[in-house]
Amino acid sequence: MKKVISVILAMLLLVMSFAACTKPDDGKTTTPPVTEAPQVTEPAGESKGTIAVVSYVTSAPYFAFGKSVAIKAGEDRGYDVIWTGTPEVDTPGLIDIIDNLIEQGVDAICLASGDTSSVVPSTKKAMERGIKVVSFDLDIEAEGRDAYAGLMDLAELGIPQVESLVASIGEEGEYAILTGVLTNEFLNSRIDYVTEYAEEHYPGLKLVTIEGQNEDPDEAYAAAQNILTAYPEVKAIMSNVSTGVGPISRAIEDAGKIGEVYACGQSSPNLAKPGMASGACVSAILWDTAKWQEWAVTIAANLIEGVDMPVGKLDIAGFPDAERIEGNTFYFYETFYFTPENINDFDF
Amino acid sequence: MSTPLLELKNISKSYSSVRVLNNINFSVVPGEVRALVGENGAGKSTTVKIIAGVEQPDSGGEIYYNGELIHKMTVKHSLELGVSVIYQDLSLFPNLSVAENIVKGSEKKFFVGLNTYKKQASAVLESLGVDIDTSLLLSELSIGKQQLVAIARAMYSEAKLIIMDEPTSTLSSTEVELLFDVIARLKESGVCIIYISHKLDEIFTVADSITVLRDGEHIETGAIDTFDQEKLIKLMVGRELRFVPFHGTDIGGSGTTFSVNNFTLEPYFRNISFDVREREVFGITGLVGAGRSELAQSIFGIRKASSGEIFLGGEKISISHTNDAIQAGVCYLPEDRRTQGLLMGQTVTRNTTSANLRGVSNKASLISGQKEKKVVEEYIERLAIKLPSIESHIERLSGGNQQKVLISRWLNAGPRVLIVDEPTTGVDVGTKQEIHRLLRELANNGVFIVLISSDLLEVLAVSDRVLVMRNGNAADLVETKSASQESIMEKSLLG
Amino acid sequence: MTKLIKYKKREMILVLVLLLASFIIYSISPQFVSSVNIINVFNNNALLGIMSLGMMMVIVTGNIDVSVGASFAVCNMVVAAYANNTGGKNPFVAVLIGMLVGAALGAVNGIFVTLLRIPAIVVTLGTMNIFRGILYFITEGRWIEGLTGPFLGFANRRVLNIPFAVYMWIAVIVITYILLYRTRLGRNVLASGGNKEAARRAGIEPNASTLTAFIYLGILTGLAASLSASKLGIAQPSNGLGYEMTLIAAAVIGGTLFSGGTASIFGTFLGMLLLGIIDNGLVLARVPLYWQDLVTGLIIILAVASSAFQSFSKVRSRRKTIKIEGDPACQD
Amino acid sequence: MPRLNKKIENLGLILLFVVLFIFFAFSSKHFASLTNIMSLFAQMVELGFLTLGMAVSMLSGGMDLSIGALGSLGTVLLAVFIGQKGWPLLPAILLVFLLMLLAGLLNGFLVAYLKIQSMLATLGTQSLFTGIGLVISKGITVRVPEESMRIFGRHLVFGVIPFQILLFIPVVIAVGIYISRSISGRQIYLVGCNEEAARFTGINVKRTLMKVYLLSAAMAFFAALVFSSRISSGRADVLNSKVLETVTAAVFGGVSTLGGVGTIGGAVLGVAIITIVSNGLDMMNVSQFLQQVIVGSLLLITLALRNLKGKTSPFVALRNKVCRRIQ
Repeated sequence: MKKVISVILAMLLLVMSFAACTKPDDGKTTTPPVTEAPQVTEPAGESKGTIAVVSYVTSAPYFAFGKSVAIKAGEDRGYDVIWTGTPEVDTPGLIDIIDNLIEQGVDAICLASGDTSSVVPSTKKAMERGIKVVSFDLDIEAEGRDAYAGLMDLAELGIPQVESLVASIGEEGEYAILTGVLTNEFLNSRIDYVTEYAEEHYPGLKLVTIEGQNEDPDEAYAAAQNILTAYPEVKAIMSNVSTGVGPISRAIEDAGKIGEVYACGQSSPNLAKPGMASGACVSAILWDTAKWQEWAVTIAANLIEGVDMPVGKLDIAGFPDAERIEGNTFYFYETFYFTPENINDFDF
Repeated sequence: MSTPLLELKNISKSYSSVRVLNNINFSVVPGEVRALVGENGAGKSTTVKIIAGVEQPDSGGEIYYNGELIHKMTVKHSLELGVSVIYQDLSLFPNLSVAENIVKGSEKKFFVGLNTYKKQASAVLESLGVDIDTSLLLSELSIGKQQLVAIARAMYSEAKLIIMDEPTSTLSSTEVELLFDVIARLKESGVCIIYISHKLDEIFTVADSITVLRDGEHIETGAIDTFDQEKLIKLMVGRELRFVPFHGTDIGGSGTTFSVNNFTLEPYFRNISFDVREREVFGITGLVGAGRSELAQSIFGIRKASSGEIFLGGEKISISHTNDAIQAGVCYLPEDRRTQGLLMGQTVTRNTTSANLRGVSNKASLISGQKEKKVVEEYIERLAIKLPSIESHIERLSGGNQQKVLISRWLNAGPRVLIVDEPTTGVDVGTKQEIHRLLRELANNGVFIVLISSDLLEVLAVSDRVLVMRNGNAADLVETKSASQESIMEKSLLG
Repeated sequence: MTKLIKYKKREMILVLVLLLASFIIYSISPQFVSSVNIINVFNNNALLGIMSLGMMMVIVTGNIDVSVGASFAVCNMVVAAYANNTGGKNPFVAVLIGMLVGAALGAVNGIFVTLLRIPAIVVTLGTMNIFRGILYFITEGRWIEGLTGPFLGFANRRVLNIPFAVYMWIAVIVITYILLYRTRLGRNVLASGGNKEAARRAGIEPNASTLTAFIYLGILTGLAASLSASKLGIAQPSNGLGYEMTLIAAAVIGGTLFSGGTASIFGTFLGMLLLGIIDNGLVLARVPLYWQDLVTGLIIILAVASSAFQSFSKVRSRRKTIKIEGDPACQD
Repeated sequence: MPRLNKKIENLGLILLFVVLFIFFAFSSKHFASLTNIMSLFAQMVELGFLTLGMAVSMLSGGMDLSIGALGSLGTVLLAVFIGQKGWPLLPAILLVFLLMLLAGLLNGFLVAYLKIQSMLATLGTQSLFTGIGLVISKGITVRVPEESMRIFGRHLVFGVIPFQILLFIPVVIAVGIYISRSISGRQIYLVGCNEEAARFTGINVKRTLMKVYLLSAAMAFFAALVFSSRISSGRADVLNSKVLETVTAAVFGGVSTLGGVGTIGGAVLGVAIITIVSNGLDMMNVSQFLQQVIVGSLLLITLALRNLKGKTSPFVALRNKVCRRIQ
């Protein structure tokens, strides 16, 4: 008998802990000055529906930065926004979240997936239920989404990275690429485009190696150092993920190779600032990840409302050179080229 | 009479309704060697644990040390007062060095000087007249040497009261002599010793006085000369009981035998041959380290003998794994019940049927609950096993009942040969008798019984012939009717 | 000398495996033995090396801590937040705070294990999710970057060309040696790992040893986390993912047994070094990216299999006698 | 009385499941819809298969950390044979099943014959299996044409019941009977409880442990089958993130990490509870970060309560200790 009582006791505790966390949190423990946006926002008027923004690794700053912007974008259009996703790379978890969102009957799902095909069956089910599916960051197979809210053509995405490399070391020299999780297709396809573009336009550039680090700064630092020792003549280490340039610059500084070897490629501005200050990095590129999420929410809202978006130039507030390509693909072409001069007027 | 060093006043103790100690009162004075005697289950171990602070007495019990009342005797407190216990299982640390084992528990400083420990430990060992390299790991020593390390540890802690629980069970006779000189020396320096042993002859040589416990009650305390062996056994057992001999009748009936021919496995034993005739209980004895358990384990298939054959009823059987042995009907009750026999955390049922799962499964070779229940209940009744329920965990049973469960495990496997290794250690006298009667009964029903035991009384009383082993060799084969305890001991020592 | 060989057999085999691996890598890319690379290998494995000694202490008491990755992330963020707010002026205080937070998290694990008497792997599985979840919830994935002042890079400051973090690793090895072999506390940890009942009878409280071991691992995790923040100038909540498996592998490859009681500081050091050399060697030996996991797995299996052969003779039975205090069964 | 005790414990888990179901049904209007309930049970299947394998290895006193990586390797192999090489379904599935049993044999060999500690051996093979998957798939997700593997993960029998539930239930029953009723199943319990005593009672420990790791590999195969159909592709690390979750589910269901204690039914109930908690919390839009905290504390609370039966509660013991010190 004592056993059963103890189990019921467990449930009471459980119920209380749920109740505590579903109410908008009042008097939580010390919350640092982060803008505390509760999950589900109730705008004053009747909401036009719910848009879910789902990303495959919500603990990565690359996506976390965009949360408040995405929610605000949805609110401005009169939608409730659910910002969710799996904290760490967990494809089965991601698919369960998508299924649960379908069951909740959301109106649109903006999805950043780790690979192009694992989520397709689930998103097709959503589309059959009349839910608008907009992929962003990595485009998934066309049959699995209504629209791709992209930045620019994936091939062209490789170009700024090569330009950043050329801006750092000129048109000759050996370079290495430091990428993220090995099975992330967005990263892998971009490496292919980079190498193709580089071979085509700058034959003098020679790719010596591609090394991996699982978005762990310590690992990135160690990988960069190993590259420096394994390939003494390497001129630049190109980061294929937004978190790479920071640790690479530190590695270059500690190896005393400032001026000889340059960190370049993708980087969020804040991470590149120390590198640019020390001279280890003279050029980095990225895009406004938060704006990308806003772009996805905007496209989703337009699809729900059936706004006509003809192929060609589009005029959408806040996105000056938005364009629609055939195949339901929308680009807003906003990339940044960070240089030591302009790095400080960015903050994300 | 100087004030008593330790005085126990109406100490009682019960574990979940089982009353183990019932209002014990006795006291000891410095410089006295007090023997504490009583059968297994008489409450000796519990009394020791209470003195050492490992257990707390029930309310109302009082402990006086040097005359003053000790409110709460914790382990730390008793160590500070100078109580040091040499437990039966030695309770040492196999993964630490000899030096550390000796010093453990009584170090003073926070920082540890391993070489100072080495010096101090070697000094204590010298005073004991023993030379052991103190930098060796304890696990590298023989059990006999480990016992001496435990004794050295008690001496190192300058204990005023040393309790020795069965200290000589694994010592050679030369080492026993050594122990007695040490006890004499400790006595002169005013240390009080509580000496617990089953070996009555030892008690009469070393003790000044005796306290007898029986079934948790204090029977009598008196000077050594007021006792003789006859009276002591009567007090201990409370009834006229001597080892009733169970010798067999018309041995060798139809001539079929279980024979083992020149079994060898260096360094444990070499060219051992014996055969067990029908209706006979064949004894094997010898000191610890004579290779008896290793011999049994190689017959049973746990170890691989380098040479030798086994014949059962005339035809040769080859055993490479314990399963082949059981299929051929050869069963082995292991010596170390806790780690080799009992399946702790499992129910009595699962412990009983574990050797013959096929026997309790139905046609579709699935284990059926009813069959298991029937088998277990049959053996509970046949061997009179006392237990809360057949589904209770095996560790809730007393030592004697646990052994009975293990025996029923092998009876359930339909044995043609049953080798039992130290079957009655840590078992109360009543169960010991029952086990002996059971072995004889099995022998009479055609099961070849091999009894391995270092308890000479038991070997003499139960087996018909005894193979005495010494350092792995077959020293002698003796008819028990004509032999005496002294002659067998002599053979196992000198060979 | 014979005692050393007989007693330290496992470590000898590990040294052989290390030398073999190094030779193979050296033959492919000679820079492997260059002083720069060797220092890099030590520097890049110093943080995990420091924590592996703490994990060894926990395993010696017969427990395991899988929440160490989460504690690392928590300490990392707290130290970075402090350094960020105070402009990185006093690195010493920052490291102290990291170690205090680590100790607190270790104490939480220790108390749960000793009080609730649940297997440590289960407790730390729970606390892993709790620590990580709360950290994500509070920081919402934001990182802290752009640390400045003396705090930034003090972990990389080099004396005699050896980074500060490597000195800390060596210091922690010495401290762990003293703690384990030279203090009563350490000996009690080893004793209660070897024979819990005997330890209780000798007046040693086994729970105290367990708590000490968890707190010690916490302190070392805090130290490593602060060094990481100083070394990189960045801290992010998803740091430390998967650290627990690497630390357990390093300690156990080095000869620390799960059943508790035996530990080898030199072995754990070698285990960590082996894992470090594999990572470094994969790059130097130009092993293509997709083959790296496969090679790492093979080397771990080979290293473990070879030391398993060595102890083939001893039948290691796991003494798991479940003892219920004060029970009639323990009367005999 | 483990059997009786386990029955009460499993009853408690069922009760907890029902209460959670009711709680979530009230707190979110979409939870109780038929489609969500079906999708809830479908979500249990992958974690369920992997937890079956993990529970069996835990019962034998070990812990198979490579089960996730083996599952991922399975999805890659299935995708390569069916997707790229275009083999018909049956031969491809059989071949992949055999290859994964081979991997199970490797685990078994390392643990049983080389006597390597199970956690450490499978830590090595985890990285080995992921590595093999990476080499085969070059890190890219291998596509499988939509229609070819539809049946296992995306087919609704009678339009309502996901096929994989009908695949999962019989496998659970089969493994449950094998473990609790069959002879070798009982031997797995005894080996997990005390390896040496099991050897002394005639059990072939090596063969038993080989069976354990073969069974674990078979469960990884089923998980791979269902999941690769659900995502109609294969990737080298797709199931790796599930390993610690299976341990949590098994422990929640009463399987002890020390070996020899626990039931298959309990482990499956553990999976059910963890899945309903995450599904229900998703429906209530509770942040994923908080869900991690809730699952962690749920585990600790239940284990602590389960341990309290019989013994004085630790808090009472603490209070006594403190009072004694004050006096």
